[in-house]
Amino acid sequence: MRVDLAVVGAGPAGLSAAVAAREKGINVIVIDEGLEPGGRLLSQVHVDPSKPVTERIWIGRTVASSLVRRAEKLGVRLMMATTVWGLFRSGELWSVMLNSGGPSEVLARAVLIATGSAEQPLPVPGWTLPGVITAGAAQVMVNQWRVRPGHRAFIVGMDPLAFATVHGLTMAGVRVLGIANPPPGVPAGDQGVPREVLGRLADLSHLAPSVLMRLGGPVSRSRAVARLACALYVRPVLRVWGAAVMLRHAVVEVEGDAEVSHVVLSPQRPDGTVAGGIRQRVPVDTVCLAGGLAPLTELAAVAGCKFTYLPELGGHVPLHGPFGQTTLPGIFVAGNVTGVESAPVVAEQGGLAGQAIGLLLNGESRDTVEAATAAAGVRVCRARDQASLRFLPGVVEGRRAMEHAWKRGHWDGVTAP
Amino acid sequence: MDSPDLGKGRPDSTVICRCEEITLAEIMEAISRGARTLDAVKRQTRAGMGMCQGRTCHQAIVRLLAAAGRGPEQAGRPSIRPPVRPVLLEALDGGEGASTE
Amino acid sequence: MTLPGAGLRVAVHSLLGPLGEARVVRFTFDGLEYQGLEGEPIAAALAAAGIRVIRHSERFGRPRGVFCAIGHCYECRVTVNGERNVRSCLTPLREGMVVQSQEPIGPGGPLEEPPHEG
Amino acid sequence: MASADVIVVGAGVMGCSVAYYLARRSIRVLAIDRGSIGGEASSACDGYVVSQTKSPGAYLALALQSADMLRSLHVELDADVGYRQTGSLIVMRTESECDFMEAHTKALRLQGVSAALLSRDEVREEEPVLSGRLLGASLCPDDGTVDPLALTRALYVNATRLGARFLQGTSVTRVTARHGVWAVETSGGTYEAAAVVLAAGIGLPALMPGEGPRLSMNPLFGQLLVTERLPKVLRHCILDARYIALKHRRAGGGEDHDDPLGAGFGLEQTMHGNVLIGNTREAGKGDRTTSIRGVRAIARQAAEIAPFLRAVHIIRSFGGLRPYTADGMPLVGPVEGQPGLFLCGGHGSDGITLSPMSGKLLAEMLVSGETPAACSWFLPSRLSADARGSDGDPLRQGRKDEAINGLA
Repeated sequence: MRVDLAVVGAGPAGLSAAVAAREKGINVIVIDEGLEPGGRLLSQVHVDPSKPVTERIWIGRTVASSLVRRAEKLGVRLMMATTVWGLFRSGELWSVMLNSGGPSEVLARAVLIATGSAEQPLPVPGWTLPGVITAGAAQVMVNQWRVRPGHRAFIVGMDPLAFATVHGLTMAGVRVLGIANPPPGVPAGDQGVPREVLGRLADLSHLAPSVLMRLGGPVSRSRAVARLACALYVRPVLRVWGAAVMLRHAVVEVEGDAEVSHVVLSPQRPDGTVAGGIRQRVPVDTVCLAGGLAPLTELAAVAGCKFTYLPELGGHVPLHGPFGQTTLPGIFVAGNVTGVESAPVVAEQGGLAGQAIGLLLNGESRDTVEAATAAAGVRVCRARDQASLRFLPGVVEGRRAMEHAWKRGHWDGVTAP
Repeated sequence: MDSPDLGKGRPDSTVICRCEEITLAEIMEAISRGARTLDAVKRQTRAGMGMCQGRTCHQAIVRLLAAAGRGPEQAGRPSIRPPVRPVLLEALDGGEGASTE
Repeated sequence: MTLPGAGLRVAVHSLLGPLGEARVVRFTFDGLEYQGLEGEPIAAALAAAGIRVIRHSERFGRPRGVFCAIGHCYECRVTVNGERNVRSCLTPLREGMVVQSQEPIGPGGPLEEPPHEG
Repeated sequence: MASADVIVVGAGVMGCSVAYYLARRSIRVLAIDRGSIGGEASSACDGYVVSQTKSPGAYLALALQSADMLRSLHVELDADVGYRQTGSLIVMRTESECDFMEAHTKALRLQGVSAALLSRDEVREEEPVLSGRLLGASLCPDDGTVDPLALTRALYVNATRLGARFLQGTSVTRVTARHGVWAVETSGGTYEAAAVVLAAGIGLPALMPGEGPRLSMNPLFGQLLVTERLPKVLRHCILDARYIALKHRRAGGGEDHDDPLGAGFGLEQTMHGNVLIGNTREAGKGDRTTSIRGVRAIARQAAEIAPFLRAVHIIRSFGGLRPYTADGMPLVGPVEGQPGLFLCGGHGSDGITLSPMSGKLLAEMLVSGETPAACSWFLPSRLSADARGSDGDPLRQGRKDEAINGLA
């Protein structure tokens, strides 16, 4: 099968890109291993009380459905339940290797890698027991599969995904008893350090104004204040959607025989070390680990893209230019694979990349494409400013650093075949 | 609810690589023996050689390497080879429609 | 419609609304018969049936279940109609599917039949 | 000041073996590697310990001795190196392959290799998962397989246990002799020792000091596929007669095959249950990225010879650069005219199999100052002789034949 553009990933970036590219008249296929298009949109539900009433509830599936309808109406081909296992150069084209029962490969003039991100590990002792799932898995189960993972849950790790998970589980009728830090120590990184956590809560305060704003709002203004507040803050009395927010406690172990039966909590000092105090055993049947997200870049790596390390964007990311062009002609990236951000930002990024790819494949000059995508660039920035969820605090600096790295590398000549 | 023998789980025996079941202690031993990259840890321990090919655990190993003084810039990117997901051999063979080369 | 499973389905949801219609199908897991919704991931049907231990690990023989639910971690792999190591979270349930848990294996064990004759 | 008695450059399976056997003789060893332990070819290869692919001669003798060592190495290394005496099967698909293998096994038996030809039915009985279309196979029950990673690691761990030190992530930039002491300049400073062993695989020629013989090393890239863990489905290591016949014909000056990938079929099940499927031999490849052509060529062969593999998941492809010398024979021994300089490398695709015996022989030579008869075919001095153009040397003609055999 031969196409102009093969998009790998049917999430907000991939679908938006497919629509934008197809609007330029080029032939587009979207490939994803999920059973239905939408990617992580299908499991996302957010409530943002700081937004106007009509925008407070954001349901990813609704966004996905409207994107899918537009894509299908335009004649974008969607190939679901299909895994891409490799990406090889094939003369002037790219071979996108598939494992489906159908065609074994798609030949494309351009490929957009929109594979999103992957959850990062939080190796709590006992984390391999059935009943321990990632925060993302919990959201998939209740919002997409519509199956409760259990009856009594505990959340480990405090980040946007963790609080979204508390909300999602609660809405589905799962009792969330609490949310605490991962165990201190290297494997979990600084996610187990209360004063680091407290500093980050500021970014979430709008999601649960009544409690987090009070705590995280003022605290966020300086690290020194955060440290002080953390030292003063002792009693875990905060509750978010009924779950105890245990800022100064860590889940040091998950217990169980064939499956989860308890979490073991230990009090912590502000620097994360486990204080000598009394440990608690809390009976639960579900534990959700929120370890954060990092770009899922495997396909860019096997294709041979150059990478750069930018922790502000989530780690090693493919070096890319303003349209999502990479160091390989014909290979583009968009969405979380370029740095972790929330779905509305990702969708705008995808739209920009798709529009640019469409124009480039139609033979437009780089200058023309730059001018034509200026408005889309503004939309990306606006979406970023208005985002309810910010996963990486330094993302703006990270994007700027990527711009510099791209220019420094003199990759501007690379566009499309 | 409180019990004195809590936390008996030894963190050293915590599994880091879930696929090949490689423990924290095994990874720390490889690092203490001089492994300085994800690939070196993998060869010494098999961490990252299983079904998920390291997707799930590699960030935890990067943190362990970083704590041993190796920055994620040098240690952090595993060598990735196709297939990026397990695939039936018959699909590799290309079947009827194979048109590469 | 009575939903198949052990009471873990989210039939109604104040934000997401009621569950869409789907045909109830039968499948077996390790020889026992269960019901699920056609086209849902096998892992969803297993979870709804209250089954959490999907396999046992190769090295230590420990129980494992669903972990990431989106195809990244391969923890929920099962044998489906004879094919080993199929991700139950990404494989749609069909009527009459034979699903089996995977137990520790190794070349030290008895010589078994090959998984498939091609 | 001397940093050690002996500096070993390269910590792949060969460098680790040399370090281990030297340390066992109470020699103070410092091993230096630009990357990590076994980070290059030693961790990107199969684990065949197979005699019946080789032709009779000194090379086969070395392989047999090394295989003998591998059988019991787990005892002295106190580690499971994955050695399993599985036996090997060389499968035949054409009449000409059968003819070739008939002559070949006859020659092997004269050197004590118990290779026997099996009929089509006997093959199915020995290895039920193989295709019914095979015409036959030759079986050698003494052959087996070893885990390259486990072997390299066990040699390394035991070397350190006996006092050897290893520097990883340290590049050697120059090796020179100064007043009877060898100086090894590295990215992390200069180290001195009475002797130096170069065991740097394809990197070996670049390290040769001074005016000594110019060595050439021709890397051949070998790609492999690895499957998911499977129940025990394979009893033997399986290799392909077409490829072996081809190698021998090519070495004898025959026409080149039309397959630039040099894809030959090989199959083994590791101690962990994964099946390794190999193997290409591609010339002129500079890096280790696998290619779709290579992957497909291997997959196609596999599906033809062992059809059950079609329905098995491949979890990864990988490849390594195998160090081949100009005459196909390894370099094990002292360098003429450079007292204290030794080489241990150029073992082609047989580095894993040959590592215990090569390391042991090298340690013996280094300590005793003598070259055992068993080593004469592998001494680096043969290349100096080439440089001097001693065409009339009867030994040289003999070695040429050996070299041909060595390609197996």
